[in-house]
Amino acid sequence: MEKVFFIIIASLSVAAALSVVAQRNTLYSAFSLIGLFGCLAVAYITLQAHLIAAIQVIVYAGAIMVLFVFVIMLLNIREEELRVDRNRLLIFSVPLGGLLFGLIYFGLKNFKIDEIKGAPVGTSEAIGQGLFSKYLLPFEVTSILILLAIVGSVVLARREKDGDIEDIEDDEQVVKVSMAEKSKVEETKE
Amino acid sequence: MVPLSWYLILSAILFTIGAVGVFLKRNVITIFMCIELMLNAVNLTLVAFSSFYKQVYGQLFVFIVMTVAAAEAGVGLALVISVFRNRETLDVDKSNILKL
Amino acid sequence: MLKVIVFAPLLGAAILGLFGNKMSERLIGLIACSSVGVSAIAAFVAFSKLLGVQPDSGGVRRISETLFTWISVGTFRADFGFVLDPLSGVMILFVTGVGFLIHMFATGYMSHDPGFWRFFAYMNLFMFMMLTLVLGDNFLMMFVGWEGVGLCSYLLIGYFFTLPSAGDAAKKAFVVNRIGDFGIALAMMLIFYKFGTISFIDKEGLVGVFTKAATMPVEALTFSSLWAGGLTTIAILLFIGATGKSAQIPLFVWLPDAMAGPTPVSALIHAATMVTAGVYMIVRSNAIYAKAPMALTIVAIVGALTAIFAATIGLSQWDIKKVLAYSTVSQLGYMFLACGAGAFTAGFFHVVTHAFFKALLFLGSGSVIHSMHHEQNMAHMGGLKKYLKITFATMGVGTLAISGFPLLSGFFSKDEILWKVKSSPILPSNLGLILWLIGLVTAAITAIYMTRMMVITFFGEERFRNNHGSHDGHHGDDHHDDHHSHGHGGDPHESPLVMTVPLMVLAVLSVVGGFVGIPEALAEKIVPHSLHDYTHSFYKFLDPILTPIAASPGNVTGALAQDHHAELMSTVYSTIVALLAIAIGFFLFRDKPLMTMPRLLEQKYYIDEIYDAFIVNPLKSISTTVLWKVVDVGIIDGIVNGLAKFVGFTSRLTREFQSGFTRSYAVFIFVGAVTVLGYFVGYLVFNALR
Amino acid sequence: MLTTDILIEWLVKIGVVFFILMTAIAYVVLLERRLLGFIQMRLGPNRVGPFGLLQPLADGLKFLFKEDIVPLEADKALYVLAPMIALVPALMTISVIPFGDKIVILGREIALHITSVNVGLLVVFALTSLGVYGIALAGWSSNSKYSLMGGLRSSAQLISYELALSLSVVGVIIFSGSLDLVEVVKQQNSFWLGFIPKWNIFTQPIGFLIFLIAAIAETNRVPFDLPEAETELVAGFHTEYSSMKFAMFFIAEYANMVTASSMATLLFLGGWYGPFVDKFPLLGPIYFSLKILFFLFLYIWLRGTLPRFRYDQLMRFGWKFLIPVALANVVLVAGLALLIY
Repeated sequence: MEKVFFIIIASLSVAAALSVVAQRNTLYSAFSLIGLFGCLAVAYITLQAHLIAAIQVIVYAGAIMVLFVFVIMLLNIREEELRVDRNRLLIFSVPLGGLLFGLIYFGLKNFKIDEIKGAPVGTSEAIGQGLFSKYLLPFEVTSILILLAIVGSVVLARREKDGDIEDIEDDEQVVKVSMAEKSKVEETKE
Repeated sequence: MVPLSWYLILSAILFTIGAVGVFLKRNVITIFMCIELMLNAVNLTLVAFSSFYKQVYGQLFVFIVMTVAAAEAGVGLALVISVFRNRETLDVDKSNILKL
Repeated sequence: MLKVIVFAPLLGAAILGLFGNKMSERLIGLIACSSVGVSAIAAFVAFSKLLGVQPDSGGVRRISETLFTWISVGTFRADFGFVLDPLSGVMILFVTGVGFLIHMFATGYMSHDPGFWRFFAYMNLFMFMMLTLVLGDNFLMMFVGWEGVGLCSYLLIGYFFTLPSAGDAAKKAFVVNRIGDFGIALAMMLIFYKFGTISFIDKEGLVGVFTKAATMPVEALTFSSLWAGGLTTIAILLFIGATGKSAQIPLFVWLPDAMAGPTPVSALIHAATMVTAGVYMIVRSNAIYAKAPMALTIVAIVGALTAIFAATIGLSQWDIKKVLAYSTVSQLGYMFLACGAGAFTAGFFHVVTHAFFKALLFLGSGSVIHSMHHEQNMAHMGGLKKYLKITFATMGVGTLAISGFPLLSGFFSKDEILWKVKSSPILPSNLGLILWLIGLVTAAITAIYMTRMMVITFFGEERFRNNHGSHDGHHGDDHHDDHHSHGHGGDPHESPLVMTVPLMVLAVLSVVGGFVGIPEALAEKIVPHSLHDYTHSFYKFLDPILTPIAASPGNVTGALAQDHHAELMSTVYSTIVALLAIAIGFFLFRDKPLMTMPRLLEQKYYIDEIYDAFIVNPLKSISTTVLWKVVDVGIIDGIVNGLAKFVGFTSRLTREFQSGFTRSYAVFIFVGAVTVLGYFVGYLVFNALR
Repeated sequence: MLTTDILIEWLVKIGVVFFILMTAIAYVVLLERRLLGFIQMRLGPNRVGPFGLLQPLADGLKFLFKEDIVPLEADKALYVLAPMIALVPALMTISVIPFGDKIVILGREIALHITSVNVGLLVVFALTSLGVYGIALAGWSSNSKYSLMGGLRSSAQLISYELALSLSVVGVIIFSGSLDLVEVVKQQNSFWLGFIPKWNIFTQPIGFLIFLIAAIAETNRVPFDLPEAETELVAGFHTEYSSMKFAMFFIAEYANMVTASSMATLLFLGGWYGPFVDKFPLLGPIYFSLKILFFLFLYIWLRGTLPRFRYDQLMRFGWKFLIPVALANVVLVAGLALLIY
């Protein structure tokens, strides 16, 4: 029963992953990826990691991918142009991928551990305990990382109007300007 | 009970697909997404090990990986926007001036 | 306390080196002299403290200070530490004392020189290095000082760097010293290999070299022990270092040339302190030498040969400083002779007395040169006693002292050396007697050439009057910008007080300096009984640091050691010889001051020419034809150019990888990851198969 | 183990809840129209059935029979998918919401929620955060300027206000010490001084207000209904939609309102607790419904009275006011919790 369920989830994930790569439309890729994240969340639930599953959906599906979709829509990327790829290196990439998979497979296929008795560990209490005691420093460091990312993206994404520097915190204006630009792009397309 | 190795192999498949995707795709956003895919494959491994070993640390690591992924997405997409503004394209092969 | 002694001159050197060019001469002189003065006072205080220290189990008084552990690698440990024991105590006393007097003298001598501050910065640095050498508590510290004084010597010989001769002399000194230093470095490695430590003294966690050496068996008196890698080898390597620094055969050639430096430098470095470092080191290492009779024999022979060799050259020199330089070489030979005979204390006693009278003589000659407007050729002097009364008197005392005039300091030290050589228990069979004879002859020659120098300079007609116009070609190396030109043609004048006071102090020391070490046999005859406890105090003070030396088997002279009658006879011989030689010298050269000397001697046995022909020129031609044209151009440049070409080639290849295509970079990363993974999986598979 | 009994129980529960929810949504629409009518001094729909009670039925029929238009330039697949993506998460959230304590029916003890998850709160957030895709996709796939604008605004707005929403809940989590909604409610069971219920609204009113505001923004309701601002964007993301597809968005929006209201109830107003619930557990769902009704009324009331924000005002309010206040609230509540425990 569980194995059947797993196989369903796994095939869905693989299909979604293939779709991410195979789709020519970026937005379709993005939605395939969201689907994949959903499948993984389910997989996490089968692994008793409820908190991680919820966070997976909230952070990945709910926040990161929304950002992706937002940018795709903002830049109005309709379709990837089809063009013969002349980069010689890419010939190797698929065999290399196969090789990588082969290696991982051979490395892991016989990986077995003795079953360890004990309660499931994915509770929010356990994770909270871990994050705020033993791994407090990494946790705090990630908060600094996030802060840096915020500052960095604001600096990168904002546009200076003819040399005079606009208020950094007005990032909604950036969005507005970008949208105006996007409609301009659309007009030129038409 | 699903054996651990099944999770690991699922993770391997996903990782490989992500990696190959990075090479095959020309669109920078798709490449980004492929990277996210690889990260998720790794996360799956971590969670699987964590839950089979009954050790919470793998999941803590996943937590941190997610934070990093979020930060990366934020900065990366900001970069994408500014590159797009300057070059009007997302094709990474056209942004190839970084060379001798 | 010891820190102050060592670092006061360094502070002075730092101040002068960094800010000296902005200071007035008066201030520079004040800083330079006071830094050495502080050091000297500290040395006296430390010395008196040392006298109050309770002797340890070996009877040695010792104060040690460890600042920090300098190097600690594996079992190797070198501390940055100082040790004050009777040996280094006596040494710092006269180093700082004489050093202070010479600094004082130099402020007068060097006045109006454009490089005044530089000179004193070097001098102070030298004092620092010399004190590090003396006080260092391990071989590495001593080596630091050893190299440091070499550096300062180089800087000061080449002080008049605009003169090619000064630069050449400096380089010569440096290169020749390197040969010796190589020996020291090897010796240090061998010591560490042999003893597992390089520390002089025992301290917490360390057992000193000498403590260990004292427990080792005496090595055989055969040539094969020289390269057996034992104590004899160490001793010989150390002695090679000493021949370099202390100008012994075959490495003495640099010292006469070193007179190109200013005269105070010659007095301080090349007479009183640095050149005696070799003797100091051998005395310091006496525990090693005590077990290596073969090395001692060689030291004695080399010392004796150097002594007579240099003395004969000294007979024929016309440059007043060269005479003194060869005299120094000769006297150093004496000291090594004493050490080689196992009479380390006697040798060291001669170091002390020699420091007094040789510094005095050099400063006196400096005073003469100063008043003669930097004329060094004695042929252009004469009759100066009328003008330079103080200089004449003090130099006269110095001359008598070095010649062994009875009851002056040189008499006591030299007499002790001669007797100890004759009665040495370790020199093989009749070697002691032969060396004693050589020493006696040397003493005679010494008295002759010193008297000659005095007579030519101070007596007879006043040759400087008629020759003055034409002597430019003979101008000494000690050639300032001619700021003294206003004095040309006038009568020589006595030097200022700042220069004569050190002369007088040193003269007094030269007279009384010997009384601390009157030989036992002599003391019984001439010293009142109530003072007997003090007569031999120098030896009583120093002897505890010596390791007892076993007499060589079958040594006939060993029996003489306790024979006071024989000792007195020896004293009588040397007194007679000295007085006779002084008389010969005086009367011979008073009549014919410009007497031509044998050409062989005047040309210094053609030693420099021989070196040129056999060592320098072959080296040059090898350097030109093989090292330069083949090794450097062909191999080294070929490798370098080839490397460059190779790098260029591979760069052209690898440049292809940097295509600018992001995805190809990703592929490379991926290839790397796959490789690493492949390695691990391969490892797993390999293990599984096995 | 999964037995037939439990399966049947689940199916029954799902069916009942789904039915009630759909009905409730239909009548909330009616309620809104009638109330708006009263607020605007008019009658509202009152012709179909008594007091217009059959109006929802008529509306449903109308939606069903209308022509289903797909714009020519639209991205067909996504255009069809978008309303479903909007609707499904909206309906799914109800599955983890408890609306009463355990009751005994036909000798079986039945918990009044479809399923219990120990991270229920997070599940609700996760599912609501997925709702944005429906709107964004709809905007994009229509291939229309207005729709795209609506979709973009919607995603930006939802991301922005989700932060404040999550932060406002942190206080509640601190107090209850659990992410399980049942636990959260049970923690509010007792009384202070015997008569003041221990609802979170009393301990953290600021958190409640923030939650309310953010929840309104999350559901794209007035005054935060920028994505469908009729006056400037025609109808925002669903400009091009018609018939059942439009109905789906409609239902999704109201389902979201219901969810938000129930969350507010659960988190701040003591869920199903009220007088005599201990003795008559069936009272629980009734109290729960009443409290939800209060919030729904509030929604409609606001719609009838408040003007719409401008877009930049919306963003500024969210980032510069709401989030800092929510952060301060977290600190405050944490301090309070330290004092109390």
